[in-house]
This record gives sequence, structure tokens and C-alpha cells, in this order.
Amino acid sequence: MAGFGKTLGRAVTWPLTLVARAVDPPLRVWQRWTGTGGMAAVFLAPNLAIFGVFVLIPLVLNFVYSMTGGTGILLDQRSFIGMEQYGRLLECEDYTRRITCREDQFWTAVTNTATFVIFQVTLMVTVSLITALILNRNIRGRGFFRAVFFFPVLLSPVVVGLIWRWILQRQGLLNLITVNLGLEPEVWLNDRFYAFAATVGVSTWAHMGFYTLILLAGLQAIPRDLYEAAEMDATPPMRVFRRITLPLLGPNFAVVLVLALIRGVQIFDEVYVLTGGGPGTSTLYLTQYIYEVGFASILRNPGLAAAASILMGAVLVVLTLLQLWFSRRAEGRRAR
Amino acid sequence: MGRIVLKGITKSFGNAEVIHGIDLEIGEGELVVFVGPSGCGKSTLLRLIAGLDRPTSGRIEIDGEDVTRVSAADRGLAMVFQSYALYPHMTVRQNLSFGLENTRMPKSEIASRIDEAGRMLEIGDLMERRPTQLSGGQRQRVAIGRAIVRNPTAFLLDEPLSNLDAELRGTMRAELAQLHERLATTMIYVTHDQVEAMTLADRIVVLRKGMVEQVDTPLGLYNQPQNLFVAGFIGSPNMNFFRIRATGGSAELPGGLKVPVPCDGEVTIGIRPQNLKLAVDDAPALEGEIRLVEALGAETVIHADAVDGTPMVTVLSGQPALGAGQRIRLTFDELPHLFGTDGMRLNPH
Amino acid sequence: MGRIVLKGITKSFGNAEVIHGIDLEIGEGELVVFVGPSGCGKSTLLRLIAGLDRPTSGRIEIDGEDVTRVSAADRGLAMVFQSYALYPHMTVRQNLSFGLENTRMPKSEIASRIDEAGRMLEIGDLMERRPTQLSGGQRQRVAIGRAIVRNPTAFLLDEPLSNLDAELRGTMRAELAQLHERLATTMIYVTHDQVEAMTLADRIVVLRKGMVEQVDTPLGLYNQPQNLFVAGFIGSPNMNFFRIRATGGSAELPGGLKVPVPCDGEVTIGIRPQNLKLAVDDAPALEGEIRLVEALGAETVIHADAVDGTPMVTVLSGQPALGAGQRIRLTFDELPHLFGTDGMRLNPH
Amino acid sequence: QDKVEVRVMWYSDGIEGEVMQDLLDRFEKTHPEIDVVLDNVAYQVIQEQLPIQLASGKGPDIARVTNLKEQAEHWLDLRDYVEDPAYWEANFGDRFDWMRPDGSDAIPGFMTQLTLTGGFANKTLFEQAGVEMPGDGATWDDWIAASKEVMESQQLPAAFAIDRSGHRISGPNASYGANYIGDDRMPAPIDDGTMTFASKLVDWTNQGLMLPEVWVSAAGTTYRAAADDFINAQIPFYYSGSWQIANLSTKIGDAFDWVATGSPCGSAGCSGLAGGAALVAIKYTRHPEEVAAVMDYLASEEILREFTERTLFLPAHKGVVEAGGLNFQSDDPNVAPALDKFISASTETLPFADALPAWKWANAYYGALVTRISQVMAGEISLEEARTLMDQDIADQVSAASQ
Amino acid sequence: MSRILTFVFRRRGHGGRWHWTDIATWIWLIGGTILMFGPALWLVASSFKGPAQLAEFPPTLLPYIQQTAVVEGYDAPLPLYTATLEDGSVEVLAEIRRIGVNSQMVDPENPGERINVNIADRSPVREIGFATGNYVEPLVANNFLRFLWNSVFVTTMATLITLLTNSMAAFALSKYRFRGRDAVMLLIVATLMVPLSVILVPLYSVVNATGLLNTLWGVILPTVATPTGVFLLRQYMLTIPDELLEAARMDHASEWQIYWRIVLPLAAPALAVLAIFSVVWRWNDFLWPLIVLSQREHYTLQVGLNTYAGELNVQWHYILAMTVVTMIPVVLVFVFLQRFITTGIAGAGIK
Ligand SMILES: Nc1ncnc2c1ncn2[C@@H]1O[C@H](COP(=O)(O)OP(=O)(O)OP(=O)(O)O)[C@@H](O)[C@H]1O
Ligand SMILES: Nc1ncnc2c1ncn2[C@@H]1O[C@H](COP(=O)(O)OP(=O)(O)OP(=O)(O)O)[C@@H](O)[C@H]1O
Ligand SMILES: [Mg+2]
Ligand SMILES: [Mg+2]
Repeated sequence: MAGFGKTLGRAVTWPLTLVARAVDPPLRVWQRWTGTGGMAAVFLAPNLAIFGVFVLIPLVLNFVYSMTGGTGILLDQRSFIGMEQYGRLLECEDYTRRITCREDQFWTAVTNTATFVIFQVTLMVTVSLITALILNRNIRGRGFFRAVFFFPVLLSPVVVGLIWRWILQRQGLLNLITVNLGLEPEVWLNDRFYAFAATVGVSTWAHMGFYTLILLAGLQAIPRDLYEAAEMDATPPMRVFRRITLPLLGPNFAVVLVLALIRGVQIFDEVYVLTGGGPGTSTLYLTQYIYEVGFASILRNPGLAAAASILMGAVLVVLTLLQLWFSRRAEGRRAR
Repeated sequence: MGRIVLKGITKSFGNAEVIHGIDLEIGEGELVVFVGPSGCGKSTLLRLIAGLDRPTSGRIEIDGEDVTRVSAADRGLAMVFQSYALYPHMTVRQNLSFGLENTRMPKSEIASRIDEAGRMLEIGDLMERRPTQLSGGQRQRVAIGRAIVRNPTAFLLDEPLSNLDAELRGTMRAELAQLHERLATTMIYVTHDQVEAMTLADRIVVLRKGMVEQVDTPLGLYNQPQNLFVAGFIGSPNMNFFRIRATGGSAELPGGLKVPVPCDGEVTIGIRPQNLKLAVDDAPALEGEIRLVEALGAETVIHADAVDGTPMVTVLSGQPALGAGQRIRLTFDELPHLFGTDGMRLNPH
Repeated sequence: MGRIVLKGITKSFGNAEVIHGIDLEIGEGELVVFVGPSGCGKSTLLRLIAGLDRPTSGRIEIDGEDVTRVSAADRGLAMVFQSYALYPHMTVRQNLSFGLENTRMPKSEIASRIDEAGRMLEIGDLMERRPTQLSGGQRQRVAIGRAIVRNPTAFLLDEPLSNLDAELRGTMRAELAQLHERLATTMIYVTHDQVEAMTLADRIVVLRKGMVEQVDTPLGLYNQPQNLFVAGFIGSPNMNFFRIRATGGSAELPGGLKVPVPCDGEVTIGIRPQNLKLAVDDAPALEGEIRLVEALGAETVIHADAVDGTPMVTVLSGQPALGAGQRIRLTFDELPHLFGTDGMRLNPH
Repeated sequence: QDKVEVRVMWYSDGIEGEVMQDLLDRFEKTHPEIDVVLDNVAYQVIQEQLPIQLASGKGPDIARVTNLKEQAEHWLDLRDYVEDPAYWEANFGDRFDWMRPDGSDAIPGFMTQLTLTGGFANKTLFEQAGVEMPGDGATWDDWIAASKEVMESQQLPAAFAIDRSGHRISGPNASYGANYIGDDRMPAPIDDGTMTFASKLVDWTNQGLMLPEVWVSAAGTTYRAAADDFINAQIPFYYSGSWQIANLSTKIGDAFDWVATGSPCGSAGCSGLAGGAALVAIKYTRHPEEVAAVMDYLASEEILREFTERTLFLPAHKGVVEAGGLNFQSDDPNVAPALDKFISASTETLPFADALPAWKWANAYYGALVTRISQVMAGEISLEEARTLMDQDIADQVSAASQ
Repeated sequence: MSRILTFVFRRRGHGGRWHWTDIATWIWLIGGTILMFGPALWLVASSFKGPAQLAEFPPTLLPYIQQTAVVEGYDAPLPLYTATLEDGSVEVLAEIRRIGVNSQMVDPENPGERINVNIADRSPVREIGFATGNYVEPLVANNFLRFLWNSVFVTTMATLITLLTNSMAAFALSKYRFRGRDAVMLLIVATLMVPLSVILVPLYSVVNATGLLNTLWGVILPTVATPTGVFLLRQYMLTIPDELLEAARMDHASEWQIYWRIVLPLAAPALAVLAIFSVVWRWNDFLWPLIVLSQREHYTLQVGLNTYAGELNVQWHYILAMTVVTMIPVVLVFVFLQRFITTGIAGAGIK
């Protein structure tokens, strides 16, 4: 198996190796000509080119959209109306009462998302960290367990939402269990608290494998002798964890936090299938709001949706910068 | 406090046994040095004592207690790692205080210990730096400091000075000696450096391929090496060996110089380079041709080939006017070391 | 091939200037050793020559060509790193061949060069291992091998032997010397080891805080140190210094021994420990009390305090029966070194 | 000779894709010069991607679409291409206004099927409970009351459910006299008719008669069907629509007997709401002739009849309807009566309900209704607040659309 | 060696005794397995259920089909039920037909006599059985091989390009100092912020403008410049010691070779992670291909799979089955790649 894997790996990389060899001489000339600074440009170029065309331009277009009105889909069918969409999103008679806002659902979505992110990111990071730590231990069947925890990542969000709806619905698996335990069945998804908990739990269930994997890769990179030094110092396990593992996991931890945060704010598909934003609007999150405004109905309002997405992005950028700023401080301490 | 006893220790990695049954007693407050060629198992043995690895068989006792199954944390030892193993994300001060904080020591006590260690190791100015911002030597000192502040039952030091420059190494060696004297704590010290081994050790343990070759005081080892390996390993440059047939109670060195030998047959005669000196012109002497002259200033190392081709080295003090290609005639005063065909010492103790 | 010239090199990291204007010429085929205290800028200077860092100002020439702006890859030099820097994902063989493959050398040639290096460095058996599976010494040898196989214009070696045991270090030193002789390639060698510096170097460059203190042959440095720093740095144990007022053409050492001095005023008198010997009973002598005796077997290092409290060290050959607390009386034959208040040598050359 | 490729974008709720493929295969045999490719897609594609394509002047040649009116400008007028425009007028003419701009006389395509909202009752449950099923002319209150009895006797979780959709409650609204369409064909404010049925719904939910999770546990305009609860005999009465027949038939099988009930009555009538999917030609096709040929074939009475019989859809072809005698291909004895019931119920729709599918702002209205009424059911806002908010939502949509 | 690997909590864990951390570990692992794997296994089991059984309340754990028996005198096999008879006895009977609440039944052993049973008093006899049609029908009917090929093509190309371009960018961003580096990094991170589903329309315009509509490259290219990948790889590459790069420079390696021969292999764990993610993402990509691809010959598996999602009805039995089918390759990829994650070798060449 391992031998086969190696052969396979070689077969896959062989053409790439050839290509890599072929591009070396011209790049060497380029390097001599421009110095290493020029090489940085070479390394960045492909990514930035693709990135510019397929990410940056749409983003800019999206911004332009946010300043147009009407139901037209393409930009040339839309009229420029300036910042009106933003005004509409942010307009409230009484900012203490959501219901008085022009887009009360937007505000509902914002508060819901904020609560969701706080709980979900905390849970996600905790659970993935614990799992990564455990999977990093020298246990029998590590590979198997790693696969187990990663498995839900392989499922499409729609299927995730569906499975859990089947589990949580009135006559679902969970109630089958509660009834067998002699408890009253509960319509879980009709209860504000349970529904919210379900969105947090299910999204964690679905994505924790992703973060666990990142953290695991980070754990593997921590030199072992540090743990030995700590052991010689009779350091209690929790302290080793807090003072050595966590700080040295720093960069990976930053990745996880940033990504979890971003993806938490962007949560959509599985929740859409699972709770649809209910009960009432208690699990209505931002992306669903944007989706409904911009796409779901035939009377779409892409301008409003774009404006909402830009606002969401702006908040995320601020959060991420804060996060990166912290991790940069940690980065300064990194590695020998 | 600090009596360490090893009984029949073996250690295998996978199928490869790298420690083959070691028995050793290290007394309270003793400073024992492990020496031996690279890969002979010094670090491994130290790690076994530390509790970082488990012996495959055998028993380790500290102060009479069996600690073979006790974890490293609970053995109360301190270790200076060959790779430093400094916490890269902590300042020097934090590196030093980390181990102390585990013991719920009062803050002021911690601070004073760190200050003292900082002064002793000349790292007082670096307290707020991180390991990345230190030179190799400075890192090593911090690593030593980390062990010192702990005030452990015993110190385990794995080549703690190997990255320091000569001057600092000398100072540190003296500091360590003083430290040992002052603390009277048991120390086990792994080193490649003969000078360190000779000057620091109460006793030296010579290891070879996972076995103990000889355990003795430094001068004991130097003067009475039990076998060819120890004789060759201790002392720098290495002892000169001449393999000769002895007949009639004496053996003839190349060049004609005779050495009394208590028995007949094949023997190896060992003469330390420092014991060789230029012979008076007409006396019988060890003769050879100079291959290489290494002038170290205070002394000069002369590599020569004896007339029968055996390489030989001598250390002459000062800067004698000798050059490659010249003939050289050497003699010696002290009795040479004699070894049998089995490599064991023949001289009486 | 291999003439390296540095002109007015300075290097700053951020605001801190660590190299303060160095001029140096290294001749073709010369083996130059950089020595100096830890943190003095040896590695930095080597990296500047290698092209891994750019000097802040100044100019580097190799064989007359200005390479200041040429990248490391194109300078044709080879370097052995202080930290080995072996490619952890490659076997020893691949580590060795990597540099050769980059020059599009034929496979057979690569193989033969690797075999040769493997034989020379005794790493032939380890070819298929990865660096993690090697002991420290073995890694160092692979690192050296990686430089050797390249057949570079010049070798840059940053403390290449610092992790080897004494025996292997001796062998490797000799190998390096032979290698240098055979290849006649320029080598720049950074070391902390005095013996290495003295025996290997054609010339030694003594650095201190980013400045060149003295450049000279090993014996030149030893016999004619230009200033107090060099005098103290070269030679082990360090030279003894006595700071005295000279009057009337002579200065009186503690204990009463007189030394002729060519000028009046404050001077520092430097005497190497090896030059001190036990004085005959009634002759005027340097007097002191023994603080510490380090018996190394072949010689004994005696640390003492002179009557005025100045610490002094002497190296006596053999194992004299002296102990701490005893009084000692020392004298010397050779003329001592004299230094003025500015720390510069006063003796004529 | 190069084949002309005609692409049909098609979505399926059940087996209609297979049937269509089969029909098209037959078409290709007789028309070797045309290669018809059936691109089966998710409904989401029709809903979200097709509009973008159309806006940028692309798209398939033919598509099966449900949002007919809003995108009417993109449909091709087949009048000049089909063989017999009169045949089209005669058989599909009534619904052309659903799919062309107001005042136009274009022939954009034809309804592949008609749908009509209506109720289903679990006959077996009623029998087991010994409750008489309300007959023709029974009101919503009657039905709920009867279902309530069944629920209590059979210990069911709820008495009835209605799909979470603005479209689904608009028929009942109409029955209570609702009218969404203002005189200027712009949305009228929410009227008392709408409020009447809405408040009933809310009450029923609060009383636990209506299955709460269908409406309450979703936000916005999310569509939720309660079919599974009906299929599992959890509710005796279910208000959905004719399209469920095939679904119910497969999944219920022999488990119980069920009947279509038509729409219960309100104060103003017993209206359901019609709708359906149409196959339309797209204006941007490069081969209008061939497209027309395909359309002619598919719209022919014989083919459409076969399609209807095999898919268990309500026919939208006047000739087929009038000829009657459809031989629906199902073993299930419940199916044929149910289909018949829907066909007969289609005559009872109120004029307002008939106007809705051809009304531009219907979706805006549906969206506001479902969004806000759910919130009321969840206890987030009061019904009165909901009324203001609905009016405001609709006004916002209108103003946004006219920017 | 083995115990060197054991981790933070290993303090007292060795020596044969069970430390609380070992117990906690196993509780977590076993609980985790049930929680993580259970629903997924159930999904697999459910994919073998027929549409009726899928809709069934309460759901069963395993797929069942009703047992039937051929009874003399009846052409078709009759479904079997356990019925409670009036006299209280329980028997297995075959149902002839059901009329209202009454079921006409017959004893298969004794076909002559008809028994009337109230339907509340009977329950079907079922055995575990697999509705393999869920798998067979879509696979046969739906150009499955074509979809598979498209998916494989998209996934492979996208992953390779992702790994290549992202690692190149990450290399530049982690190992070179140049003006604007932070700006580029910031830009890349900033674009993580807006989810794809939100910029679909502008993106569609761009893809349309570049003529990539209805091509597989239109699916591949927009996804490969994933900021996540750059971010992830950069953070990992920061931990690769610069000295290794310098050693390679001394070895006359060009910057490209350093990237290719040194940095890439050393970043293997992070690359493996990204490769796994990329494969999973691209394989499961749904929304974007749906937008780009409207012609059947270009469909990827996920798009093909979703043709079962209609307006009013979703044919879950097909979707589940095809989900399971499409999961198999990614699972294999994961199993193959995950071993590369275990080796944190980057620091090993350094003293
Ligand atoms: N984890 C391990 N797995 C396999 N073999 C090992 C391992 N650790 C050490 N060895 C082997 O055990 C032997 C002893 O190694 P050890 O590190 O104790 O040597 P050492 O005496 O400290 O050498 P040095 O002076 O070079 O540090 C060596 O041959 C080494 O290759
Ligand atoms: N990247 C850097 N940033 C800031 N300061 C540096 C950096 N590299 C080296 N230095 C400083 O430059 C000085 C010279 O360092 P260098 O590594 O050249 O010393 P060295 O002579 O090689 O010391 P050692 O013998 O310990 O290896 C030191 O004070 C060091 O702290
Ligand atoms: Mg060692
Ligand atoms: Mg250095």
C-alpha cells in the first residue's frame, strides 16, 4: 500500500517535475536580472493574476452594485443611486428597537449572527483544539480517528443540514432516544434556544474536522524537546498546554481563529436547510438575509444585498485585522 | 540527597540495543562525567536517568528509591539539553522562572534566584530578550541557568558548554566547578571535552558502544587506563601505541629503545605524547621522521612516523625549530603503559 | 581562483551596526580563520562574504570582480552552517547531490564525488539515512561533505567542528588540513577553538565587536599580540596581566620580581601561563597563593592569586604535588609582553 | 449535414424528466436534423442562474420555467414560427397572459402542467376516528374542526398543516375576500380578507391545531412543505396542491387511503390558486425555426396527453381537458379521483385568484405574507404590527424595483 | 520512542497505569466517533432506503423492505404483516387488500380462508434490505461516467493549480521582504471576507466576459486563488528555518529551485492539509458550477446530483445515494494524504 502510494505520488508529480525543471533556466536568467525582489514578483504573479480577475474584480463590482438600484441583474441595467442602499440598511427610527428599522430583518440577522459567531467560534476552537490534542497523542488507530473526525467535512452542507433535521425533527432520531429514555419528546427546532444551539452545534460538527486538521499540523511542528524540558521542570499538564503548546501553536491558531470567524459570519447552507432561520427569525443569519434579498425571490434587490455584504465584509476585515495584529505579536515570539 | 544507582540498564530502540547493561553508582554530591565517542550512548543514558526514556530492562534508584517507573517530572532532577530546548516564545526571564512557577515558589524568591543565576552566568542584561535574539553561547547559558535556578536533587548536563567560545567555556567551567562545590549537588555531565572532563569530574565514566569501559578519577584514568580504548581515548593528543613482540623481559621500540616488559609475547606499549621528549644525541631512542608540525604557541605538536611506520605524536613545549621531513629522536622517562593482546592493561596498579 | 577582498564593509541590523568597517584581503588558496568572542560578528561577516546578507556599505570582491550585488547562488562559494542546515527531507546522499544537480553535472560524476566525500568523512554507510536519523557529529560531517563535493571557489565554514567529540574533531581537523592542502582552495573558517585556529590557519583574523583587532599568522599572533585584547584572547589559558607603574626602566611584579620596561608610567605586563615556572627557592619571584589546581594529566593548571590580589594562572607540565592554599613562587625566562595604557603593545616587533 | 442543437433546460419534481427525455428521443427519430439536448438541472438553477443568463442575453433555447411573468421580456414570440398559431391560441390562449408582458399578443410557450392548490385528507384516519369528512362547500373552520376531532381521537400531533408559502395561502385568502391588486395594478394595502385568514392561521397555530414547525421553524421566504407529515399520517388534513399527487402516491403506497378535497370555503368562495410551469422559448436562440418545431411537437395534443398521463399532472391543454378520459398511469386507486377532484376544483377559483399568476407583484406579496405571518406565529410580533410591516415590505420592494 | 510522541497530558500516563487523561482521551474518541460518524453512517444506511421509507416517521436506523410471500391463488407476491387477531393471538398473515380501516388478510399456509383485521392491529413484517435502485438508476440513466470524469478533471486541475499558485504566493509572502508585502497579504486576507454566494452575479459577469462560461475552466479558475490556501501555507512556511534556504542558495540553487526542492517538500504537512481541503471543496463545489455550467456534458457530479432537487419535491433517495457515491473518492484521497500531516520535519535539519 505504502509502496503503491509512493509510486502513485511519483506518477502524479513526474510531469510537474519536468515542468519545474523546464522553467528553471529562464527563471534563473530573470533572477540574475532582477534579483530576489523580482523573484518575489514571479512567485506572486500567477496567484495575483487569477486572484485579481476572479476575486478582486468581482469584489469591486460588488461594491459598485451596492450603489445601484432597481431589479436589473446586470450592471448596465441598473441605475446609480449612491449610498441609498446603505442608508436603507442602517435607517432606524429608534435604534433600541429593531422593529422600527427600515430593514428590521437585517438588524435581526446582524444580532443573531453576532451571537452565533461568539458561541460557535468558541465552541469550534475549543472542540477542534481538544480533538487535535487528542489525535496528536500516541494512540492506537490514530489514522482511523483522524478520518472519523474529518468525515463530516466531506459532506455537502445541504446533506449536513438534512441529516440533522432528520435527527432533530418532531419524530426524529433524537426524540426516539428521549422517548426511549422516558422523557417527553421535544420539537427541538421549534424552540428558540434549542434551534440556536442546533445551528451552533451542527455547524461545529460539520466543520471542526477542518480546523482540527490545521491545528494538528501545527502541533506536529512543535519540537518535542520543549515538552521534555517542561517535563523535567515538573510542569503540570495544563500549564504545559497554556504556556507551551498554545503559544507555539500561535500561527496555526491564528489561521483557525480567523477562518472560523470568517466562516462563522458567513454561515448559510446548513443552517438554511436545518432551521431555515427559524423559529421565527431567531436563527436568521446574515448570509441568509443577503441571499433572500438578493437571490431567493424573483424580485431581487441585488443592490441591497451587495450593500449588506459590503457591510458584513467591512466588519470582518476589522475583526480579522485585530486578530492578525494579535497573532503578529505572537509571531514575533515564534520559533528558535 | 542525590545518590543515583543504575542496575543492569539496557535500552533498545526498536531492534537495536544501544545500551548493553550498565551498572553504575553515583554518590551523593559527586560530579560524574560521561565521556565516549559520538554515538556511544551518553545522551541516551542521561535521558534514561532523567526519566525521559524508559530503560528496556534494569533499575534506576535515586536516594535508594526505585524510580524506574517514576516520570521525569517527579524525579526532581534538572537537565540541560544538548539542543538547549529553550522555550522560543518566552523571554530569558520567563524561561528561567517557568520551572520555578510550577512549584508555587513566592515571587520574590523566584526573582532573587533568577537575579543570582543571571549574575552568575552573565546573562543579566539579556533577561528581556527571546532565545531567537541570543547568540548560540548566550542560549546555552540560559539553558544552564534554567537548571540552576531549580535547585534540583541532581543536575544532568548534556554537553552544556559545547557551543561556547574558549574563553567563556573556561569561565563557565570554573563557574560550574564552583557551583558544584557550593551546592554540593550531584551532577552528571556529558562532554566531549577532555579538559572539562579532567578538571570537573570527581569520577569519569568512559563509555563505548553502550558499555562502560572504565570508571575512575580523572588522574586514575589518565595514569592507569584499564585498556587500550581508555588509554587511547583519554589524553589529547592520543596516546602513541606500539605493537611489539616482547622477548626476554623487554621489548624493543622502533629505533632501538628498550622497554622492560613483565611477560613475553605480543604487547602494546603506550606512551603519551607529552611524555616523549627529544633524546640526547647518542642515547638509544625512538626514531622517526616528522610528518607535520602543529605550532600552538605554548607547545608544538609533532606528528611523525616511526622507522617501522607506526605514527607517533609528541608534544613539545615552546616553539622548537623543527619542520616536516626532519628526522626526530625521542625518549621518555616514565614507565610506559603496557597492554596485552586482549587490550587489557598489564602494568600493576 | 579564490582571492577575496573586503573593502570598508559595514553591516547594520535595523539601527544596530554590528560590523563597523572591515577591510581584509584573503589570498588565493589561503586558509583564514576568524576568531573572536561570541557575538563579535564572525558569522555575520561570513554571511556577508557568502552573499546571504548584503553589506550596508562597502564592497566585496572575489577574484577581482565586484560581487557585492551578486546573489549567493552565483558566487560559487560553499558554506558549512553553524546549525548544519541539512535538508531534513532528503537523504544524506540527496543532501550531498543537491548542490551538484543544480550545476547540471553528469550523474556519474556526482556519484563519484559523493562516494569520495563519503569515504573521506566516514559517512559512506549513512548515505540513505535522513538527517533526523543521524547523531550530531554525523550531521556535522554531512554538512561538511555537502560543501566539499561542490568543489567551490572558496569554503566558508562556520564552526564546522564544534559538535564533534575530541577524537573526531582531531581527525576532522587533520582531514580539513589535508583537504585544504590538496585542493588548495581558499577557506574561511570560523571557530572558537584555539587549537583549530592555531593549527589550521595560514592567517588568523581576530575580531572584536565588529572590528578587526589583528590579522597575522598563528605564531605571529601568539608571539606578538598587537594589543591587550588579542594577547588575552589568543592562548589558553589566558595570558596573565599585571597592571603596574613602571619607574626607572623597570617595573616590579607582585612578589618583587623586576621586569625591564622601555618607558615610564602605567604599563600592563603580560605573561603566558606556560611561560611561568616554579622559581628556585631564593630567587626573586612572582608570589601568590594557590586557589585551584586543575590536573589534566599531562599538565596541571594552577590558579593562584598574586600577593596584590591579581589572579594568575600557570601551566605546569606533569602532575606536581601542589594543592589549593599553598604558597607558590613563580618565575619566567622569556621577555614578557608589555602594553601601554591605551592597550597597545609596547615591545618592539 | 450539421445537426442543429436545441437545448432544453429542464427541472424535475419527479419522473417528468424521464418522460420528457423519452418524448424527445422520439422527436429526434422523426427529425434527424435536430439534436435536442435535455439539460436536467436543479430547480435552483432555473430560479437563480437562468435569470442571470437571460439578463446577459444568453441561455438555453427552451426552458421550463415557473417565474413566467417577471421574465416575460426574454421569451421568444413563437407566433411567426409555429405551424398553426390558431391551435396554440385555442388550446393555451387562456394562460398566455401569465407569460407575456401586459398587452402583448405573443405566443411565448405553453404550460406543461397546471397546478392548483388544494387540500388532502387522510380518509383512513377519519374513518378510524369515526369522524365524518366535511363535504363539498365545507368551510375552513369546518375542516379544521373535523380535523381537530380526528387529531384528538387519534392522538396526533396536529390537526392540519399548510405549506409554508405565500402562494399557498393566497387561495384561502381569496376565499375570505382578499384582494392584492390595486386599481392601478399596483399592490393594494393588506386588506381585511387577508387579515381574516392570517389571524385564523395564527390562532390555529397557537392552539396547536396547525403543525407549528412548518411555518414557525423557518424565517424569511423559505419554502417548507408538510408532505412528509401527511404521508406519515401525522395530520389528517393537509393543504398543498395538485403536484403532490404523484409524491403521495409513491410514498404512501398502501398505508392509508387519501383523498383530494379541493379548497375549503371562506366567506367569499372556495378558491384555490392556479399556477404551474411552462415551457418557453428563449428570445436569444439562434435557431427559432427548430425551436418552434420542438415546441410544436411537444405542444401537440397527443404528446401532451401522453405527458400528462404519465406524469400525473393536471393538463393545461384545453383540448385535452375537454376531451377528458385521461388514462392516468398509476395503479394507485387514490390517484385518479384526486386528479379528477383537482380538475373540477379548478372551476371554482375566484377571479382574483385567476388574476394572480399574471400579476407582476404577486411574488412581492407572497414574500411579505409568509415572512411576517411566521413571525407572528413565533410570537415575535403582533398581527397588527405584521400588517404594517407587510405593507412596508411590499412598498419597499416596489420602490426598489422602480429605481 | 513511542512515548516521546505522547503529548501534553502524558505526564503520568506511561508506566502502564491509566491516567485520567487516558480515560478522558478514550471517552472523547469514542464519544466523538459516535457523534461524528454515527450520523454519517446513518446517512449511508439511509441512502439504501426507498423514498417511502425515507419519509417515514420515526426514522429507522437501517433500511428495511417489507417481506412478501407468494400465496397460492394470487399472482403477485403479497405483503406480510404480523396481525393481532380478535382472539388475541398473533400471527403472520399476508394482506390481499386493504379497504378503509379493514385489511383483508390470508394465512399463507392456509390460503383458503380470509381474515379481516383492523389496520391498527397489524404491523408490517420487514427485513433489512437495500433499495439498490437508488444507486443503479441514476448511475445508469444519467451520464454518470461523464459527470465523474468532469468532476475528476475539475478537482485534479483545481487542486494542482491551487497548490502550485498558493504555495508560490505563500513562499513569496513568507520568505521575501519586499515593499507592499503586507499590503498584498492584507488584500488576500480581506477577500476572504465576502462569501462566494454573495458575489455570484459580479463573478458571473467576469466569467462571462472571459468567455469561460460553460467550460470546466470556468469552474476551476475562479476557485483556485483561494485566500485560505495562501493564508494557511504562509503561516506554515513561516516556521521553516531560513537557514535551509540559505544553505540551498549556497548550493547554487536558484530561487525557483529553493521553492521547488526545499520549501515545497518541507511544507508537505500544510500542503497535504490544503490538498485535502481543496479536493473536498472542489469535489463538493455546487453553487459555483451550477452557475457556470448549464449544459449537461459539462456537469460535475454535484451538479448532476442536484438535478433531483425540484421546485416542490426533492428526490432525496437519489440525492443521498449519489452523495454516498461521490463521497468515496474524497475519503480515499483523505486516507491517502492524511499521513503526510503527521510529519513535522521542518525543524529537524537544524541543530
Ligand atoms: N530515537 C532513536 N532511534 C533510534 N536510534 C537512536 C535514537 N536515539 C539515539 N539512537 C542511536 O543510539 C545511539 C546512541 O545515541 P546517543 O545520542 O546517546 O549518542 P551520544 O553518545 O550522545 O552521541 P553524541 O556525542 O554525538 O551526542 C546512536 O547510535 C544513535 O544513532
Ligand atoms: N538578524 C539579526 N538581527 C539583529 N541582530 C543580529 C542579527 N544577527 C546577528 N545579530 C547580532 O549581531 C552580532 C553578531 O552576531 P554573529 O552571529 O555574527 O556573532 P558570532 O560572532 O557568530 O557569535 P557566535 O560565536 O556566538 O556564533 C550579535 O550581537 C548579534 O546579536
Ligand atoms: Mg549526545
Ligand atoms: Mg556565529
